[in-house]
Amino acid sequence: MQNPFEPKILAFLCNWCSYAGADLAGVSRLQYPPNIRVVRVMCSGTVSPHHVIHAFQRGADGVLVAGCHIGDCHYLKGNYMTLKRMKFVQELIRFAGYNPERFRLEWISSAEGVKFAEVVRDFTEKVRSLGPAPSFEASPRLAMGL
Amino acid sequence: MVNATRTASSNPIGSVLVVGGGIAGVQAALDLADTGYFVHLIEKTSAIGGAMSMLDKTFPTDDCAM
Amino acid sequence: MKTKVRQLLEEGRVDAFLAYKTIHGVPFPTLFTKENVDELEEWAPFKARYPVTKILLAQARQNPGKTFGVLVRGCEERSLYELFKWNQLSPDKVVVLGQACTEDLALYCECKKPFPDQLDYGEAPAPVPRSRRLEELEAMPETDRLQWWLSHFNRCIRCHGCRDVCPVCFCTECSLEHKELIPARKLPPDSSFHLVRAVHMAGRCIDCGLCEETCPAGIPLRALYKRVNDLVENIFDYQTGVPDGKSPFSMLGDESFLPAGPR
Amino acid sequence: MDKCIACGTCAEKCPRKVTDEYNAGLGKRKAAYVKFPQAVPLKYVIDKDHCIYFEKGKCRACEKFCPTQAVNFDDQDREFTLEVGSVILAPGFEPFDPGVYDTYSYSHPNVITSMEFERILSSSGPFEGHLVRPSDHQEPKKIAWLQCVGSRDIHHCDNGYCSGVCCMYAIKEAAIAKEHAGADLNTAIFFMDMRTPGKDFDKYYERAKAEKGVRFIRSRVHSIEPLPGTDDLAIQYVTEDGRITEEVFNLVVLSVGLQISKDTLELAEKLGVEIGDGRFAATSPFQPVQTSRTGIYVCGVFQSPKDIPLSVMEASAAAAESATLLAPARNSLTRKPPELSEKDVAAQEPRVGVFVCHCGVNIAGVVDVEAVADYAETLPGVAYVERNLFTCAQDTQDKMKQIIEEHNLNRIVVAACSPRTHEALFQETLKQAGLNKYLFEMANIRNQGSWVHMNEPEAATEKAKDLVRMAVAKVALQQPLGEMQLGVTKSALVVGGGIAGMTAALTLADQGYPVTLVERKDVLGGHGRKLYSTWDGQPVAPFLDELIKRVEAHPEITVLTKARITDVQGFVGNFHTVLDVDGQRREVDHGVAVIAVGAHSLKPDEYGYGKSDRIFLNLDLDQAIGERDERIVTARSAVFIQCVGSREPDRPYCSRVCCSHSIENALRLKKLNPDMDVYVLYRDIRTFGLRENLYKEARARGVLFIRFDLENKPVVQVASDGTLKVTVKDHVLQRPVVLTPDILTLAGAIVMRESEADELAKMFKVPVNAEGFFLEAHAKLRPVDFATDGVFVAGLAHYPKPTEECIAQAKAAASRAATVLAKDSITAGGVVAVVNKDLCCGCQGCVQCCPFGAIDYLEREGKCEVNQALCKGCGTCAATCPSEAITLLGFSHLQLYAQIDEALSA
Repeated sequence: MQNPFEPKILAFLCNWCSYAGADLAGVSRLQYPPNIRVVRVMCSGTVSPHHVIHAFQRGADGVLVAGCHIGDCHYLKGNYMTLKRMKFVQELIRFAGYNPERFRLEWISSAEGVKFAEVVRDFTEKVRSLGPAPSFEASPRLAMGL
Repeated sequence: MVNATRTASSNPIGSVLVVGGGIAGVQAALDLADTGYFVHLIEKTSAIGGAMSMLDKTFPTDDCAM
Repeated sequence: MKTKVRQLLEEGRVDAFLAYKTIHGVPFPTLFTKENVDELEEWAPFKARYPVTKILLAQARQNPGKTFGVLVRGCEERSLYELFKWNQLSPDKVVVLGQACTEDLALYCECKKPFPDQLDYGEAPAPVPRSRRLEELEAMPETDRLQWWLSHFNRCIRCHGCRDVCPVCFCTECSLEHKELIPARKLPPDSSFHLVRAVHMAGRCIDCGLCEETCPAGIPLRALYKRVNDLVENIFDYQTGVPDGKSPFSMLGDESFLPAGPR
Repeated sequence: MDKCIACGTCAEKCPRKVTDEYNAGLGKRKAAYVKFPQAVPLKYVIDKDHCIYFEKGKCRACEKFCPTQAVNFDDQDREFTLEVGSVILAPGFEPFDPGVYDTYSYSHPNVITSMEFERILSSSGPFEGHLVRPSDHQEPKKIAWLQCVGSRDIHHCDNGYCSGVCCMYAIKEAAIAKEHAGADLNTAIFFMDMRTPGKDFDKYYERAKAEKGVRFIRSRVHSIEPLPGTDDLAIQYVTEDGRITEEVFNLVVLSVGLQISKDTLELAEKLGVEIGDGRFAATSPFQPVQTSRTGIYVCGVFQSPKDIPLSVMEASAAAAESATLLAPARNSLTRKPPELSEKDVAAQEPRVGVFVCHCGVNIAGVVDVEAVADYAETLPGVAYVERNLFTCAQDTQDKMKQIIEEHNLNRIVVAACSPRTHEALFQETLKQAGLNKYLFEMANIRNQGSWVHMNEPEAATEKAKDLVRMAVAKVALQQPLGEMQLGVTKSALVVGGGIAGMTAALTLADQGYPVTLVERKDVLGGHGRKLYSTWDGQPVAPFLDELIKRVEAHPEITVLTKARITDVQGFVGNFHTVLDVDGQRREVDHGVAVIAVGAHSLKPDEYGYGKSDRIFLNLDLDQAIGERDERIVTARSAVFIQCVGSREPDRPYCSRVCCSHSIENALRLKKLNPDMDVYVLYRDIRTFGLRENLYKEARARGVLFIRFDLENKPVVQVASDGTLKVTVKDHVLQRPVVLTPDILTLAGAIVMRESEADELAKMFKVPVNAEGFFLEAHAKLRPVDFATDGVFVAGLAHYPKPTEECIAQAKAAASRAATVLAKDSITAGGVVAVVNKDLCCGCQGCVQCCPFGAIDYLEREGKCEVNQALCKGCGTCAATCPSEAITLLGFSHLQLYAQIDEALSA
């Protein structure tokens, strides 16, 4: 029997809010799917479109970026940049032919353990329903039209 | 008139007792510790944070109180 | 117009003027100074598509004190605005003369503004507000679009021509050559090559189309960057290639009142 | 307490449920508990009053299950004796208990206090942020807020004062409730006066009204009646035009006021601290944090009712008072950490040590720790793997240190809990072992592993392996990060010679720091020169004279009048400012700067201002009354018009001081001539805090108050013979009232002249808001700091405010500034951004993106540079730079790519 599809989800979490929210989900023993791999960044503003594109190129089925709510940024306005960049990169991957629902931007505070678990559950199920991400891998065969 | 009540001793004790671990007590303690005084911060409950830690959001920016 | 150039040079308002010279019937971008200004007479307009502002940038970097004149089309003028905004060129070191594009070229480029603000030469043709190419692409189902792009990206021979010709690619080092981001010695390169470049075009691309014309593999890059520009305009209400404003990606929040630039 | 690892097993096993006071009584906790998940210190405690063992002598379940033997039932209360130089009282408040209102049905489950409602809204609250009402856990469709419960009330309680915060929190709660429940939610706030007299407060109020559709009903509600057969509540009220109306609500929130608890009053008595009006600590506007007893200071609500930013300001002000008092003893009792040497491992190949933690059964109960450890041994660069029962235990730290030295490890990974709680502990161990503390990474296999995948041990183990692999890959690319020490010029520049500026200067100078005080005009004093008295009637002039005298005589203060700043260079600890002093160039080096440039009074262009010498501004009236001006002495009637230029569409803020000022002057006129007819035309009377006494007294003395709307502003006519006619629509009578006063006073707005503020803001790299007031770093928590380190704000330049708040803020600014000046050096570096200048093309995309103004463009080189003293390490610039020429140390692009690659490689 074939193994059911388990999506690989990469999450960039800001240290002050969303990573703390993820920790709180743990303290509260909230259960969520184990498909997510977390990269801790100091501010969601550290996440560049390069990182998101790179993650998809390397085979992520979904990418989550989570930061403090607008106005709550530990660095005052870092997440304004996140909002701008991520909104743009989502539209860009849509135009490139990627389902934009494979990307998600969320604001999760340090008190929102419940929200974190919900977001992970919901996003994992969403990505699972979309199936494996199409390969971004270039192949010369395609180029030659074979 | 100004500082009329201040009768500074020439060799005072370089420590301060801060009563209350709410937002005001914590700020006073931090400022003093950062300016070279030893601080005793006392709080009657088991954690600092006071009333502000019970708030959901704060006015007028809707910032998360936590 | 040739008279104007001559005047600028003779009055010393510019140290050199960048325009075209016809050699064996082919126009070449050339720097005219007082000495060779007569050769300008041999040039006929509208024939050439060169990254003149990129050449201007290189000249300006080599000769920091000098003032240059340049003859620009609409897109080239837009690239100047961007180079000013991105602090690569100083507006007081550049004197602009402008020419309008032909209607044919405007249609071919699907150009939203086929003439410069500084219009000294030619009649401004009608702008082409919508891109049919882009509309067709947008109408395509997502999965087909991915395959369509991959089939094009897969022809990439990684010559970097798109970047090298681009008048607004001014970085000292290009992250397309960072092997951690785009693995080296891989042909065709990862698709992320093109997407990362598209990210860099956001708030910069002035839709001159030289990238696509240069690409030996015929990758429809212009469509990609046209879309990127539309996105920036739709999401942030920012128009690339106008004299005012700043790319939304180089400003913090909307309510930031922090002072700009050098002090 | 040292042994507790906050795993929560004790709470899980504790059989006793107790009402949770943190959730305002709406939820349950155990008798073994932590106050809230983010508690500091993060330690569980046993509630002695509810513990079964303490009640019945047996149970001890927590002790049995505690994996670290941290439970100690023998702990006793102990008494400590502390010798201190001063005391700061910050005991806070207790929310008013609305049980005494016998008509408000507070015993009904759906009549709750605002504090309870805060917990309902909170995602960490009893309903996890789901907006439901207590009785049936259904989503309410209609919620009412009742203002002034336990405030402005001497009938049900003895709280005559305004609590000063309830209007704001009620609007906030209604707005947030709508966000939670959607636009369908019907919210109504029943109020007397809407008091939102703070920075950006009115804007929020207007937004709540116009955009969010919160209903504001001006009516004092008499009673709340449970509706039989339902869980709903009926509220009867009188509308503004006098009709009696009834509405049914699903939930009613009582906006309870703040009051001083019995415990606090007892404490004050023990300390010999005098209690004043409203049972708040007695203070004077000129010494707002000084209690009646020398060396004891007060801040926060115990001083008087107030909101968070002012509490924080007073806290810093109290710290400044203590610091001034104890200045000779500075640094005498503080402890310095010992200097540790560091091995140079920068050039070495990575030798990674991985410590995998069992955390008792917290991790090992789910994750196959052995398998993870075995796997770690196979990873490139890993030189040593250790398994620990409790990696954070003290003896393990000693062992870790030994292992690092023995095996010559130069990078460390701990796979355990969260770096947010434990990184600092392990970094300390690295330092002890001679390693740079940044050569460290954690894999969070507990909070984000075993605890959240308890039923999927295999997947949790696989995830743990991935997390370890990611951490190892990241740490292998980590270089030691240097922290450098930058010198501090131990002196201050204070800009502005008004009350705020002079107070800030004195507070710093009294602590021994040299101050340069810069004033634009030729005299000191600023706005204070025009003020007659404080709101409680204390004359300002003698205070101001004394203040000026002290400033001018102070050996540490250099006063520069007719001085203007022309250029500012440098950064925290190291500013260099160029001044134009009466035509002469002068340069000053300073470590910090306080901006206290004040504001201006608006010259109104309405209500006939300037057309008659009988139309005054409050400041002019102050002077006229003081001089027993003929116009005043002979006047038989007087009118005040409020909100002149304030709370208007193009100036959407309240000037905060005008209500009190007008009423103060109205009372003064009444004292001068008790028969004078005095009218105050107002929109909301905003006598916040103890100022409510003024309002009460004014009404008692027969001052008449007539309310008007922005849509129906009073009309002033100046006849050719100079007589004044004021027409205003009376809300109660519902018809126009015509007044013919002998004198008319306009309560004009306090405004910033934008060009002035802008220029200074640019030079100091600090922001201003839309109205030209300087914008502090954080509206609540950093009210005197700027995002740019080393620059502080005080007084009217921040926002209109009365004298005592200016003084408190000035002392606070001095306190914050002293935190810089007290240091011999500023530590810079660590996790900061650096520009690789070889790659930088000088496009300056990063400069504008930096929230802290930490990036400079170097004109000569054509490159950008990060000032490490200002950089806070957010990395926004690194993500902006298209060339990736900027690296956030510790989170470099290379490290992030490595983590991404490893996360997806399995």
